[in-house]
Amino acid sequence: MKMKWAFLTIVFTAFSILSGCDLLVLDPKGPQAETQADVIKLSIGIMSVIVVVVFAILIYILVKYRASKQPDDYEPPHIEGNPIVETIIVAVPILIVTFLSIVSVQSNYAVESAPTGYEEKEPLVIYASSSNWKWHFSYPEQDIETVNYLYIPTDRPLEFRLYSYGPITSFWIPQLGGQKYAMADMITTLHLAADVPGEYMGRNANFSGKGFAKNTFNVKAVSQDDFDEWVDEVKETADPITEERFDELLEPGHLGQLTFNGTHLDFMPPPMKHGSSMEEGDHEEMNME
Amino acid sequence: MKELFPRKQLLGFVSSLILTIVALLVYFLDFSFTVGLTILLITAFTQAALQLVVFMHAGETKDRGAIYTNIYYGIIIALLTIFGSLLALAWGYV
Amino acid sequence: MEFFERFAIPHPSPAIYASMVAIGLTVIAIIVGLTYFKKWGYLWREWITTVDHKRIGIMYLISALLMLFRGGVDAIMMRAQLAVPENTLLDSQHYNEIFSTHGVVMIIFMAMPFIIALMNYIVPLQIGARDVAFPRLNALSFWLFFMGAMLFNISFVIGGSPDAGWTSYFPLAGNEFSKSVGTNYYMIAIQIAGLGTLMTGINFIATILKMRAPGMTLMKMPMFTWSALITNIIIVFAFPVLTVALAMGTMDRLFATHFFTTGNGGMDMLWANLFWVWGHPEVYILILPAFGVYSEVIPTFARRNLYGYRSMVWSMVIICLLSFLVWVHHFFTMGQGALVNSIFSITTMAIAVPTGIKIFNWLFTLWKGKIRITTPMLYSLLFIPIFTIGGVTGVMLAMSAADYQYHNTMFLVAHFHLVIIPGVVFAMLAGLTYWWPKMFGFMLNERIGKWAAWLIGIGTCVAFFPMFISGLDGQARRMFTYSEATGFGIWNMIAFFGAIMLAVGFVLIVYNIYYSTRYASRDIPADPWDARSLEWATHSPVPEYNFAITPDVNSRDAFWNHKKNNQKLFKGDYQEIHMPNNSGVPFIMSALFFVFGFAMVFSVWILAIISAIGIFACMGHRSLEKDHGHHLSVDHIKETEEKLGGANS
Amino acid sequence: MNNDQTQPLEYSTEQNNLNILGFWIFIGAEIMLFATLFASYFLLENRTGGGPAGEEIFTISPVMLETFILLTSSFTIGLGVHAMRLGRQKAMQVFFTVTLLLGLAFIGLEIYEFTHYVHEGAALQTSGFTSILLTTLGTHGAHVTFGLFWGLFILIQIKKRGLTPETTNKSFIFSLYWHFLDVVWIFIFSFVYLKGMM
Repeated sequence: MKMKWAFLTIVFTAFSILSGCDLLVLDPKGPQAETQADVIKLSIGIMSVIVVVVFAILIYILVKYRASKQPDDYEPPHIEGNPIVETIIVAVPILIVTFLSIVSVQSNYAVESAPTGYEEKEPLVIYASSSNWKWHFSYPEQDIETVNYLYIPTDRPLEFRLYSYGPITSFWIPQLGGQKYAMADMITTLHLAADVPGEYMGRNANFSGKGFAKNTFNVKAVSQDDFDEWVDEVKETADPITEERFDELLEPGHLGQLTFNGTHLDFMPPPMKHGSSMEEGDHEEMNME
Repeated sequence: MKELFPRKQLLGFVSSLILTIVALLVYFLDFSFTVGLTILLITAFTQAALQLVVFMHAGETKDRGAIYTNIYYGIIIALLTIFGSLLALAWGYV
Repeated sequence: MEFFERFAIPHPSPAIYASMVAIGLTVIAIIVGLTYFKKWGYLWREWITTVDHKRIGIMYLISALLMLFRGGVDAIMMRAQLAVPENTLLDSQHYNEIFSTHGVVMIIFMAMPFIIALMNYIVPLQIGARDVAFPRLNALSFWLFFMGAMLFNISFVIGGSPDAGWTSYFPLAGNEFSKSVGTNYYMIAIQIAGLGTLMTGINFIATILKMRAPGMTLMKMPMFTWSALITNIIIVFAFPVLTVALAMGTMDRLFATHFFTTGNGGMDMLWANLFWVWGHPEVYILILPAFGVYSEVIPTFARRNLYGYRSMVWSMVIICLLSFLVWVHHFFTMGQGALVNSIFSITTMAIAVPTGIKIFNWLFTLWKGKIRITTPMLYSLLFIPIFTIGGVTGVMLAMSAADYQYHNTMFLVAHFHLVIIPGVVFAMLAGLTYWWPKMFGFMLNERIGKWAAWLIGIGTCVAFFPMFISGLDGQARRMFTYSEATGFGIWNMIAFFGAIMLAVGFVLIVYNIYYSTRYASRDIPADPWDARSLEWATHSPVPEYNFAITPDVNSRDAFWNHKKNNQKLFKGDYQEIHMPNNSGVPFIMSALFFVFGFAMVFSVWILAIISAIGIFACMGHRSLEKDHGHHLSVDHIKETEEKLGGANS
Repeated sequence: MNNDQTQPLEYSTEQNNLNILGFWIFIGAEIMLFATLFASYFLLENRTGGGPAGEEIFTISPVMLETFILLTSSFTIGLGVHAMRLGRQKAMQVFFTVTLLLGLAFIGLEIYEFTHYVHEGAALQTSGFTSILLTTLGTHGAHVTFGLFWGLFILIQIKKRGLTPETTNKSFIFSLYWHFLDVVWIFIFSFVYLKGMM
């Protein structure tokens, strides 16, 4: 009986997760996040079955074999095990795990490559770098740079190149897709895309010190036309970014949203794709400047 | 049982010298990286096994099962750690 | 002046000053009390110099319970801070220190000593041994652990606590971003405690492999001993990795090397890699003994033998190997590409199979049983459902693509708490209650015990289920605050209530210990639960030599068969028993380690060198010392046995 | 191979057997310790930052010499244990002394090598590569140094107490330690030096 209570709690929780589709991760706005949400929902489903089976067996046994329900002289039998039963409890988990492994491998390759439905389109490359406790977004194609906010076009794949001026951070826009680390000595790549216009929450998910809680940024997805319009506006109105200005920006602290003409990539090149001795040289130069 | 002349030790010593000299060829001769590394792997692991059996008497008591299991397990985990780390931090990147 | 500034707390607050005063007063009270009651000699002779595995076990137990409350207070403060949006109870720095120490204290200084406490007390008894293989080393293990724990704990009043998370990722934990000595404490205190743990590992493998009672083959060992064996194997092969990682981290911080720095060729992810090469096996170090406890408790109270003994053993052996093959799942999001992630995703999920086997075996052990729901059994029955949920969410996390969304969120926090709390904490409380009469000769009150169990069981669900939801809604872990607009408020408030339930449950346990010490009957049989394994075949509390006559074992449930089927357990007569001598060296050496560690934390090199010489002097002393132990005479044993209620045949 | 009658002295008591098995388990832990160092070494090998690379600072002659010295010391301690099992205390003491002297020579050479590296601009603080190189070599060197003191203490005991179950047990365990350090050196020699100079 007491188990039933716990059981109900769990069913309730599982139910509320499944039905609570306003949860950011389960409310995807891009193909990558959608893949991930599908995987999550599928695994919740399969896992719920396992949980229900275990609970059912447990409750059944507890109800049936309580000492108070047995005759006083009942002496439980000695049972070593049963090959058939043991085969089943090995085989069924192996089947489930095999199935989930296949799903896992497939979905991992999916989120690591260009977003589905966007394979043909030229990706928009954005360098996203973090410093304590800000995000800098450089658009080399448009030659502009923003701080703590992102403007992105819908219907175009996005290729984020991530690195950090400090502790390891993790670039995460839950509604567009899962996170990836940004590190000081190498660039990591994250493929995303936004299907629908809207405002999304983005943040650093990896603990990075005092200002971590507020290390967030705003993501605005707009149509290609609106995006171009915004770029033009920035080109006209924003101040150019200089080395001195950028050094100031790197100082630890929080900043509001800022917009610049030009990118810091020109005078402070990012680390190479994966740090090794040859590339280390570039990194040194970067530090020296 | 108790032989006065340490035949086993002497043989072990001579073989380890030979193996070291073979390993040194990698430095003095011009092998490709793969060939060189293969030679080094073979000589190093043979020498380690030699020390284990000849000098360390790993198999001489009834605890040999435990001792060998322990060492093999250690070597397996060690190799997994080394290659796993290389895979995760160096080779895995495309 | 600059030298002394390092000792100051980086962010003084009234709460910390209050704790300083409280610590000071407690220390004075203890010293005055010991002097007043003239207990210094007793303390030194009976406890500090002891090499008896049972006393060492009890000292581990006390340390673990103390640390449970230290870590628990941290947890309550965290949940209180997050209960409402934009809370100002704690500032960011303080919150960071609290969650960092919460993790370290709970894993290294609470869970580890708790399992080692039970192993120390129970394993030699279960295999019918006089003591562990190296009693002196065992004492050294304990004191090293204890000194490590103390060194870690003074950090919050002298110099500041570590604040880079319990994982202490570089470069955040490096000199550049963590300027206080906090991370030095982390590196050195864990190092000292870790050395002790490694020695425990060696000690127990040798004990279990070589000191079993005649007739007890490996496949006749009680399951808790099996779990201890596997655990200690994992300890021996995992802890050296931590030793190296911590040494490298220490060198980076103290000697400006470039292992994990961002410049000059350092590799920050190498720390994460090494940390988790140790860290994931560590999870199994914690959970396997817990499985062992359940495998003792469930058969006892189902009045049945353990179902599928062989598969239980094999699943642990498989876990022992697999646990070293999965560590990369802690950083799927590092960008290493789909191939690596796929490999480690599959190995991770594979662990679910042996774990699942164990769950089903416990269920089938209950089947056709005669189930008595006592406090230890209640914990076990609460464990199965809650752990199943924690476990299946683990499989979900193992799916690398989905992990990109779970990583670093409250979802992850919920998962591992729902694994570790039922898996480790419930098991330890079950084991504590179950073996309490063996340790102290009286039983804990069942009524209060069950209340506590229910509160802790339900509290765990209430505290951690909401985190699944807030995690999927984008709440990252380790945030010291959040805005109201995020909508996380309600979930964190519920979690706070759960945390309070847990706290009340733990306070009830302390009350239970107090209450039962005062009122419980001392007149209980040696085998109050009608249990199955050898530890119940000797008196409670256990005489120093454990068994007057070494038992003869010829089946898995030797004691049960002895009781029910009249199989003879003790054959022959009393004989002289060889016992190890007490020694003060382990304590002195560990105290020197404490001084050494403290000197290293603050870079006081002269003191560090002097204490290091002292440590080596202790080793030299040990090497040259002649210590053959002493013998207990037959008369002495006879006398003791009669006093304890007659020899059991 | 051995039954109870022919059991050498170092195996003669229950505690002795425990000690030897315990030490083997400890060697298992040491394998992991050095494996971790090797894993880190291979990862940091090419991360030279602004400092020199391996092939720039390694020289073959001291390394070769160190290798042969250590191999010989492993042989002599093997002879020492052999002599011990024959009950020849004098011979055993001589072999152990030779072993320790060879160890001392090894440490001397290694110190020379380290100063050479520092002169070449490869100090502990230079780069990721030099940090891990000197730490790996240093860990092995520290083990050898510790072994020197340990061996010395054992020699003192043998001299004072003769070949007893305790002293032979300690000597045998010490020989295991010494052989193990030789094995580690073989791997350092092959995969740090030779691979680096290949």
